[in-house]
Amino acid sequence: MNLLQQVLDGLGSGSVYATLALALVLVHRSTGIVNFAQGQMAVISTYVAWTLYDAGVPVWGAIGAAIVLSLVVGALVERFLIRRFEGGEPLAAIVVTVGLLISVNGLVSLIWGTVLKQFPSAFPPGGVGSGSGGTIGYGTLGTIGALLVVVLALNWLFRHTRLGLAFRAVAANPESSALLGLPVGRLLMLGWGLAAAVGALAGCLVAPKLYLAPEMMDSVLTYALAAAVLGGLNSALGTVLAAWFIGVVENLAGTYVSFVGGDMKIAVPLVLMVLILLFKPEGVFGHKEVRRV
Amino acid sequence: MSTLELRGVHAGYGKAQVLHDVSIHVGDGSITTLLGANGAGKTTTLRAISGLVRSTGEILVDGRPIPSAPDAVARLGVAHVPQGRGTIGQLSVEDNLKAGALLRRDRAQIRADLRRLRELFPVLGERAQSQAAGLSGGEQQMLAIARALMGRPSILLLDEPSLGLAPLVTKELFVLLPRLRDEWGLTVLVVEQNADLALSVGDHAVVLESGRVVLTGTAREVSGHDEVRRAYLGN
Amino acid sequence: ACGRGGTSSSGSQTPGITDTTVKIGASYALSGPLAANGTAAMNGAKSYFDAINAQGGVKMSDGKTRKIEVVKYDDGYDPARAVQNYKKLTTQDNVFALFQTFGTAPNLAIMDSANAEKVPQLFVHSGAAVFSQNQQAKPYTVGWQPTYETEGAAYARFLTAQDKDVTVAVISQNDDLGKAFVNGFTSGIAGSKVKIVAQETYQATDPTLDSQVTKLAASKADVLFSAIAIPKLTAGALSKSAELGWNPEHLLVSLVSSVDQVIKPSGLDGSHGIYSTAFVKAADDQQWATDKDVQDYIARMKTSAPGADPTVPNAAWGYGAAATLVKALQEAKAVTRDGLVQEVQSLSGAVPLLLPGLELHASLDGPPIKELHVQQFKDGKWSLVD
Amino acid sequence: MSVVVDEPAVRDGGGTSRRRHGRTLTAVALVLVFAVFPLFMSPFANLQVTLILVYAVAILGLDILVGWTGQVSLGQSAFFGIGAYGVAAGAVHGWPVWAGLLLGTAVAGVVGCLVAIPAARLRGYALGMITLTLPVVAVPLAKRMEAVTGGAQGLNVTIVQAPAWTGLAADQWRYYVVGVGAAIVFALAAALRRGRFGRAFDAVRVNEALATAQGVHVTRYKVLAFTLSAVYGGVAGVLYVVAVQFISPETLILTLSISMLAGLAIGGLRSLLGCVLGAAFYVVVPNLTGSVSAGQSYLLYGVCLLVVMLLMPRGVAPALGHAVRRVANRRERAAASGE
Amino acid sequence: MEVRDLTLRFGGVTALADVAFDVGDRQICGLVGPNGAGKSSLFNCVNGYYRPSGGSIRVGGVDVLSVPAHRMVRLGIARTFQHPTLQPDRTVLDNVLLGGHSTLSGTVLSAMLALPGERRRERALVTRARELLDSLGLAGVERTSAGDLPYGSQKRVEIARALLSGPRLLLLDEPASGLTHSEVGEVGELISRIRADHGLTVIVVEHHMGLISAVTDHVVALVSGRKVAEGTAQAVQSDPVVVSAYLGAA
Ligand SMILES: Nc1ncnc2c1ncn2[C@@H]1O[C@H](COP(=O)(O)OP(=O)(O)OP(=O)(O)O)[C@@H](O)[C@H]1O
Ligand SMILES: Nc1ncnc2c1ncn2[C@@H]1O[C@H](COP(=O)(O)OP(=O)(O)OP(=O)(O)O)[C@@H](O)[C@H]1O
Ligand SMILES: [Mg+2]
Ligand SMILES: [Mg+2]
Repeated sequence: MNLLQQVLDGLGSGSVYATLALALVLVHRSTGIVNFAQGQMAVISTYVAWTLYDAGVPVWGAIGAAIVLSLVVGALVERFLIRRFEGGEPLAAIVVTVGLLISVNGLVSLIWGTVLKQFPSAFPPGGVGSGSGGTIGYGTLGTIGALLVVVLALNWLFRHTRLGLAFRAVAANPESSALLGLPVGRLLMLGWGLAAAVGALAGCLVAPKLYLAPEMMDSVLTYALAAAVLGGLNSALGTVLAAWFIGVVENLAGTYVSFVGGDMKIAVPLVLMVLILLFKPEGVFGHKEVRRV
Repeated sequence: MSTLELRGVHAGYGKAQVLHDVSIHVGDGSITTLLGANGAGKTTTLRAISGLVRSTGEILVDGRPIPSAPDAVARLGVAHVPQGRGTIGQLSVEDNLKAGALLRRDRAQIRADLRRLRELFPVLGERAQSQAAGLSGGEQQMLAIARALMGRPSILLLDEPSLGLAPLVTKELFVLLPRLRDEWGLTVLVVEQNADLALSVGDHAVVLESGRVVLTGTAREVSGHDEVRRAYLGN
Repeated sequence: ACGRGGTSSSGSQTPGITDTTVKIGASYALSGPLAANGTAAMNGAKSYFDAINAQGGVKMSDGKTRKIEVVKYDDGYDPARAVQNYKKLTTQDNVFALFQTFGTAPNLAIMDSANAEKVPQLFVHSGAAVFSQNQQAKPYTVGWQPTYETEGAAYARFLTAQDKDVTVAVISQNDDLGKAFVNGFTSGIAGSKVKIVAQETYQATDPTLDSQVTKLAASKADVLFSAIAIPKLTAGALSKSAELGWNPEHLLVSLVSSVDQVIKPSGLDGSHGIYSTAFVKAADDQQWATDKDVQDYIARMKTSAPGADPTVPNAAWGYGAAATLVKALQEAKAVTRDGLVQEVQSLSGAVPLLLPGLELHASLDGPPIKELHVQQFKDGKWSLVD
Repeated sequence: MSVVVDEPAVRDGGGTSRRRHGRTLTAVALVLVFAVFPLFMSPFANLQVTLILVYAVAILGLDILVGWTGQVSLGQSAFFGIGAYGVAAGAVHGWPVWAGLLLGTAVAGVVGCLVAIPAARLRGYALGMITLTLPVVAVPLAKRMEAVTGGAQGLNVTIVQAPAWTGLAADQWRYYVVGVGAAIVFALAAALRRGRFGRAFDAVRVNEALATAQGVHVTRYKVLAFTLSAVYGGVAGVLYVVAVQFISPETLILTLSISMLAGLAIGGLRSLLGCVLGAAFYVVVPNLTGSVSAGQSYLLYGVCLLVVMLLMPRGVAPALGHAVRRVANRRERAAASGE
Repeated sequence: MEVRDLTLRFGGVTALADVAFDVGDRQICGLVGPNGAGKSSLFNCVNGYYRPSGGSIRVGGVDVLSVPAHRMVRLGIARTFQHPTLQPDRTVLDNVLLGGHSTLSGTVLSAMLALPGERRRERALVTRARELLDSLGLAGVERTSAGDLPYGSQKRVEIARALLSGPRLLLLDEPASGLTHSEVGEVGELISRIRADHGLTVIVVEHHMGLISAVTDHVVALVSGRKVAEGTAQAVQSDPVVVSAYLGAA
């Protein structure tokens, strides 16, 4: 029972990592940047949803409103902050997202305080399975379901739509894309907006489990980054699988390898990730980039 | 069909002034050749037109001033094939071509154009699924030209299209240009070192020296000019 | 010091003291993962000082009444920044004493300097024993709350007193705090019928403790001793155990005993027994609803830090520690740093919010508060059980 | 369009001799100011400058990796910690400081090299992820290895006391020790940057195929950069213990690595001055914002970070250089037209 | 240099198939062929960037396929790239100095300590680089950022960089592309002069037949990765396969 339960728990926490990782992948895929503030942006979206809920809006309505709002705010962040750093030193863009992370964290603390809030679950309480055979909560199941929907939507968007092609072209080479008449600026904004929207959904899905606080996503970020890179940074499905892999391996190692123990379990998936990247530097689901002189 | 006109254009990079008072008229449906030595400012001229370098003076398409953002210029129907690598290396050959047609909605026509360009450059069909970065220098050049044509532009800016192309392909390209001009109603401004060929298909020619226009005229007039013969034609 | 002409404040006995004010310095974690605790501690202390100042200030042994001025900085729980704050407070702001500096590592980082420079580092906001067990050597550093070991021992006493066979599962943070709780607990149960059957650790940065709790649940222990120092993780651990159908009695450390921050979010109702310890009266405990101390505390928090939650233990501790400082200032025979430290080392008597039966008992080998009581969460509130 | 951040490798005489003269004067003046600074400033100011130099060394190490060679690392805080624990643990066992320095930097270098050998195959974000592992693993490890590290409580040490003959206070002496240490490692890095190694690192960053074709062994240079970067991180850690006299696992955390990256970007890549300015930002700004409002200092810090980056996307040092050059040019032109 | 049975594949694409030819000492050999024939790939094999799946390449008797790519320069093999590949933010002089990387010795430590020997060697290299820039007509732009140069000048910087390594075998990939007619002539003279001054063997890929005819001793034609003709420039240009696949009927 312990084994099964650990696997289920791993899938649960893996799903938490995956939700944020998806937003990271979305930004990377559409603008070529890794956004360290993604989690923090998700947190503020979740606070907005919480505030609406607190004011009497039904859960799903609150979440929906937060998602829409995040779409707009994400786009504005790209336009007025990130835009200046696109095409420059990659480090500058990364550091700007770090600055954003710090500022948004400070802003959240200023507005909502640092004590934690209870975010309502959008799914019924309880779960399936029994105490002796392994249980999985409806909340986790719901998160997994939502994840799969997002993955399918993203895959469809990037693989089969003109918008997806435009995103890929702009991320790869903005100047060339501009010469083709693609509205580069608007596409970049849309990419950030969509990522912020996915982030908002992620925040609202995991908040009931992690409890809403300004630093809610900080600890998730490490895992989400690992999952995104392991999944190849471009593949939505790869990212989710990588996140589950990380969640499950971490739990099993923490449980069955006595040297590892609970406090070091995070090291195991990271070290495994390092090993995997060594053999497949482009990530498990990434594809190799052709380089020429 | 469109006209392109530059009136007293100045442009440069930072402090360095590169173009001085450049005026060029590219008539509706004409093929105009831009000649000039290495560093004369030919590339800068094309970049100024498509908004990649900031310029002062007037640049008019069909008599209207162009917008300042490159993507907006492109949406006016101005396609620019840059010098050197103009492809998106991470995308497949096919996606590059499709990206060229992203602004178009006429699916059937897009497919027809695609077929036509593949006939002209068979390698683009053979290597449809390859990543563009893997193509040889000349193959990438073909892809860049084909991709620009996929947008069905009304004005085509070509920056040394023959760069890295084999002689045979270069010839075919210059046979194609007047034909496309007639069929698709293109107006072409082409920078070309293969002056012989370019002047033979072109209607007009402009010679640039140190950022200044030193000679304009019909292709025939220009190719008859002594200086031009010596420097660009070798006879 | 060369070229400094003796302007350095170290050695001076009365910096920060004017006829009307006494300046106190503090460094808290107001950002980063411990911001909630740091902010609460700061707010608690502020509400007490504000009240005293509103009454005119502290009357000190030289007959003058001084308002308390607190200079505080954020250290984000970074020892290097704590050291900078220390230097800034002692050499630029020229504070009279440090008060309630927050957390183990930041306090350790400044302890040596404070003692070398004879700056009182009073009532540090940490239950680590290092700050109070050896005041002969480090007289200027003084703790306040009971040590984590003491607290661990209190749970042990509570369990052994029942004189039943009890199996215990333990989860603790992988640092000095977790270790101290567990050490106190382990020595307390030695030779009794209480046995530890499973033990797990976690990192403060873990997003959830699901895996650890699942592992502990397999032991089916009667009691889960959660030496977890982070409210959301405690809440998560409580609800995970319930989700797994494992319903042990829960022992929560006092740090995370807030009803609003931990128990309500966990969704548990206490029907299987949730215990914690306390040495101050909980603001949400109904039995103190008419208690003057608690009423004052809640009212003062509301004025000084509107929006802050008075049920967070750190806030109550900050309030109590502030009261202790005020008491020490009042009673100090000499209005000097050494005078204050001497007074602190012999402090005794009551301060607001301490549970009935608890008083200050200063000594050179421990903090002034040496005991805690076990309380149980029942009917939506805490009540003392011993 | 592109701004040359680096000084050209070789400057010829002629018209620039006046400028060079001015530069020497400026340098001498700066050194003088630095030398007498601690004699007149408060211990707090001294500590701040000392810490700035400490972090500047760590950021310089990062610059060798990120700025010169174009790799990303989130692991610098781990090397910083190794150096710090090296000297602190040595001091606890009664070793002299130089032995701790050697131990700390050697271990940092070896670990850096070991990580680099596999990591050199990667680029961009994948490399960043590998290095992210370092602090994430280092923190619990430091807590566990209690015998060496003092566990979660860390190590309090008393090292680098001012010799009595100097008559200096502790903060002043530490300032000088750290100052001299930082000056040495900065000079070494500057010399390295000027010659063939600097060019080779640049080539690796710009285009690996190009570098290879010029005879640069790309992997070896990446490993070299990584190792140097780790060694600099280790040296910075040692200097940190000199300045703070304390080390605990809280110092190794990922946040410090990220802050160092931020400092690097703020100061400006491939610039020694940039490393110092970035470190100054990291040390001074939180103190300033803390004075403005203790509760909102973090928010203000983040806002400052954004504002500086928005105003100077390439960093403060290049922006300063640009401004100085503009003024100098204008003056030269004025002088020329006046003659 | 001897090339034997050289074969190179990328997935399904065969870039080179059993290519074999010789280039004599101090010869200038032209390499021509349609786009995608494998000319650049051949260069990439010689200088170790691609690893062919079969065949051998010997330069001066050394089997270069067993030598790691970064050692090629030390063996005396230098190249330019089809698309100018410079460090855009560095000065022209710095770009050229990079070419001298393998001629300098010294360890990290000696460089960090700026030992006198280190500095002397560096100065000598700078002097040589300046001479080269002079002889290539680039003296005026040595402190310009390389990225700001026009296309044609960038190609010459590449040649200077390659020459600074003191090669015995120089591989030039389309040195004349993007140049005007008269400039092409200058490049032709330059190549002949380089051979004379530095005494090296040159292989040049070029689509500009005039240049090929003017400077080469010997031409190899590739089509779809196979050698289809070899001989003097005249002979190859009149080879029917070359004409139909590459030159087109005049
Ligand atoms: N990014 C830039 N920054 C500064 N100066 C530049 C930049 N790009 C080009 N220049 C300068 O502008 C001038 C004109 O360059 P341009 O590229 O337009 O020439 P061109 O005629 O296209 O030459 P080529 O035939 O070699 O392509 C040159 O002197 C060049 O040095
Ligand atoms: N890295 C790579 N990945 C995939 N295919 C490649 C790669 N490099 C070369 N090729 C393929 O090998 C063939 C030969 O390419 P190569 O660059 O050698 O041609 P080339 O003769 O130099 O042509 P050009 O005259 O156009 O430069 C081409 O079909 C090209 O697409
Ligand atoms: Mg050009
Ligand atoms: Mg080629």
